[in-house]
Amino acid sequence: MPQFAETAAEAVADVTDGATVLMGGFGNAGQPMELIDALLDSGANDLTVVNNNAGQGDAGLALLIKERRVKKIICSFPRQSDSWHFDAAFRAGEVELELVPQGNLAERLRAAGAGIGAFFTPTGYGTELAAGKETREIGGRNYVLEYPLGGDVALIKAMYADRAGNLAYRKTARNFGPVMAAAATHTVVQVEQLLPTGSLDPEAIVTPGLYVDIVTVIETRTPSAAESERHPAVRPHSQEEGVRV
Amino acid sequence: MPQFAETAAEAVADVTDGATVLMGGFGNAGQPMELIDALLDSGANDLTVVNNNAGQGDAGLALLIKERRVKKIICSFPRQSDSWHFDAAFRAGEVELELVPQGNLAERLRAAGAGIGAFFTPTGYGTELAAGKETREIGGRNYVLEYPLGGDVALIKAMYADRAGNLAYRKTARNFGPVMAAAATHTVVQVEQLLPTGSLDPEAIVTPGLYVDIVTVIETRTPSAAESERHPAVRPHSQEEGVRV
Amino acid sequence: MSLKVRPTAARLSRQELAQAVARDIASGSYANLGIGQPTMVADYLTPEQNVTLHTENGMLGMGPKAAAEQVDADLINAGKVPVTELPGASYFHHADSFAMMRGGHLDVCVLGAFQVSVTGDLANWSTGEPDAIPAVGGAMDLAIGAKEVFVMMSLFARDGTPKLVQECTYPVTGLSCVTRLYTDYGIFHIVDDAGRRRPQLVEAHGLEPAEIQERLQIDLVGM
Amino acid sequence: MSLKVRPTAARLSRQELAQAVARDIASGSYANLGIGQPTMVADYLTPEQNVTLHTENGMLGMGPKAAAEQVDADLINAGKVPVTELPGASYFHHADSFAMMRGGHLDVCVLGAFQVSVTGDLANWSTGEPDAIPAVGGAMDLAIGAKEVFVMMSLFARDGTPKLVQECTYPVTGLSCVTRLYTDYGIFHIVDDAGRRRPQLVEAHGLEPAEIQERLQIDLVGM
Repeated sequence: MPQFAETAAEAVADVTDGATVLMGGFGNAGQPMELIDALLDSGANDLTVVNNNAGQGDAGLALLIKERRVKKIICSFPRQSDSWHFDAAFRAGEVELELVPQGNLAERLRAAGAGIGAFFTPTGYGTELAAGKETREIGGRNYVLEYPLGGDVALIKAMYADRAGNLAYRKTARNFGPVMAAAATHTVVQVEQLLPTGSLDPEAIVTPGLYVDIVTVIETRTPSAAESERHPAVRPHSQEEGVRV
Repeated sequence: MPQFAETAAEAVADVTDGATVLMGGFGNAGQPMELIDALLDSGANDLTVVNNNAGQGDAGLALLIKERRVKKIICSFPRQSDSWHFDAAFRAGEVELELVPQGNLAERLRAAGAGIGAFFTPTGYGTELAAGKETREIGGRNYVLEYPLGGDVALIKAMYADRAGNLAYRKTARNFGPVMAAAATHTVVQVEQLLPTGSLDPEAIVTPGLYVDIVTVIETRTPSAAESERHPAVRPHSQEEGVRV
Repeated sequence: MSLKVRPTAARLSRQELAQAVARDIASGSYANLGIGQPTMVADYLTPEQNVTLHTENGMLGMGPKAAAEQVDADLINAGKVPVTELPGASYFHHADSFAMMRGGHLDVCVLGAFQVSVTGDLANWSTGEPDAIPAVGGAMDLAIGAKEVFVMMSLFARDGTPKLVQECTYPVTGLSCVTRLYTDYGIFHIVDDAGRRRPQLVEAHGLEPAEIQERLQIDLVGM
Repeated sequence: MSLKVRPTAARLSRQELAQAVARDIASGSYANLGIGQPTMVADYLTPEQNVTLHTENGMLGMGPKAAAEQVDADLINAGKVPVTELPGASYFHHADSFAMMRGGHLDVCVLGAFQVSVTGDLANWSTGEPDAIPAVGGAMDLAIGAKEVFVMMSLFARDGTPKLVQECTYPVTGLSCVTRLYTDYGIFHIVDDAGRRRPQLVEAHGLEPAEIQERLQIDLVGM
């Protein structure tokens, strides 16, 4: 059963120095910006961060890197037009990079959540990113052995949670949320709206509550945008009763 | 893009002798009974069947086995109080059995659909069902290497399809449907109702249409039961326009 | 560590055993109750415990068995019995359901057994008879698929031979997986004893601890 | 097999190249258009082709780029550009999205490239410069993740060196994965030629086939 935090600061208070932190989001979609900001404020240090990118602009993960709080980043696409804080830290040798093809990143997270010990993937075979890795030919195709990628903590963003911790996402903001929630020992979620248990339809829940440890409500959309929309996971009439923590 | 078959017979007409057929369902929930009956009528022979069980009573898969049309069955739980046709065929040495723990069965199907070459699973380690299989200790835990299980054809059942082949299921009838749809070269689905494209909500679709090759409509629920129910995947008012093939 | 275990007067009935298991499931747990005797545990869980039940055929938040007028062919448990849905439930497919178990996300799984070994090996899927038709279902996944694996069984077979044994003679379902064993004559925790897993008797019913140890012919921790 | 390829007068513009690729995507296909030049292909797909677009960040049925008033921060493509949703669309998470690719369920994937080898090796993720910050994204997954992999690129680099090469000198993205190569001067299919993959020129633009072969310094099938 999840706990409910009043603030983002409270939600990330248990992240310790040295933790491996899985951060959801692809671009800004699904990025738990307020939780990452709270992590910055928390002072947690020596972090290993797993994200698709390595921070953009002067916000969120980019600031964690700027402050040299990230010792290692595991991602698929660090280089962006506005990834200057990562670029500087990397060139200075002050952050370690593990570059992983995006689909292998997603599958390694999935394996961690699903209790798979390792898996053979065709992605990356014969490339620099598979250098030194175990390979095998199976059924005439070549594969690379990849290992699970779990985290101590996941920081993710969803659209709705109910009191049982069940989550529903919105459009392409779903991205890494469901696999990271399952891959982390401790999953912290920021949601736009918290609803009573029973408000989310069991057929349309994407992340069941057993993967969720802490929920905090942070409205980032205008209330009218959130409320005018019919999301299939929300049962009719349950939204008016939406509670705020 | 899926094709639409007028009848179950037409839907399974392409199943050839010697095919590996993935059959959805757990107990009667999600079992594509009418497609299996049509397969019986089709005369297809020397089949390898993947299902959770090995037929029950005097219907569906049990009759295929009774008629000795199944040369091999890959399943987790063949022995049931009413699996007499399998029991007889097995004791007579007329059907081969590959017994797979249920979670390994699901994961092997998933691996086939996801392009994974093989995976290490803890399930079954140290047991008779892992005898002769490759094992490995990873991170202090023991695992067995298991291979993907794909099919030439999947026969599954869903609640709704739209014209783009997107599927939504109902309650625990979802079970093996989504993984089998992805694991087969050719996926045949029987649905209760076919709706215009756009009627199923993109957030609540479980099997995207690219996994579906043939759809046929077979009503097995009373229309009132199907229509009185609000399923979150069906957008409001789209059901009245429901088309029948 | 030595524990003074005082026996109750009589061995536990099947109902009392289910009650004892239910009592030991921590509040707020996610649990899977296996087919057969473990299913009875649900009857003794209190609403205050707020336990969420998983069924491996694709559901969390399973409710009680369906009454006649509630029966829905699309809503069954792993034993293929019609059940109900509680608020907060969710549905998912088989691969996701077993990923949830294999990934260690369930707090506890309760299973029946033919035999349990002193190190927590479990034998519950096959009696190994040569002419029997084998069937395993989800037994091997359940055995390794929870943070805690509780087993319920009678401590002795009908012929009086112990079912808590030095080494399983029936085909095993999983190795070193059982964490607690609930039996009519006593409750055992399989604990780490100087680097080796061994059973500790924590409750005795109808027999003195010394009698239990003598009849079992195995070493119990602290005795 | 020998093909008479008659060249057109001028090499193809970027628009004409996108049009040629669009024309060759079979009706009813599921396709992924990579970031950059391949994105332009969408502009030339006709409604009659009924092509469904996949974006690896979790969507099938992606529509055109969002107009200003349609922009939704939660609805973007793999290039992080706001897009729209078409009827019949569906959303899924990253592991499901890449499973869809890796599992070979997409009919075609269109990618840009630095180099393609005669056997269809693809180099498009890194120039191998020692001080460059590496980034791969979904390139390696896309390279191996469709039944057909179409590559769009100029046939020659700015300095005139061929980009269809005997062996890639840039770091590879995937081996033997390219099935067709669309360039300004010609379109090539990588075909099986007596057990060995080799390019076959199927269209020439602005250069005679013999000139193309000479400038490339590689063997083309049937020439």
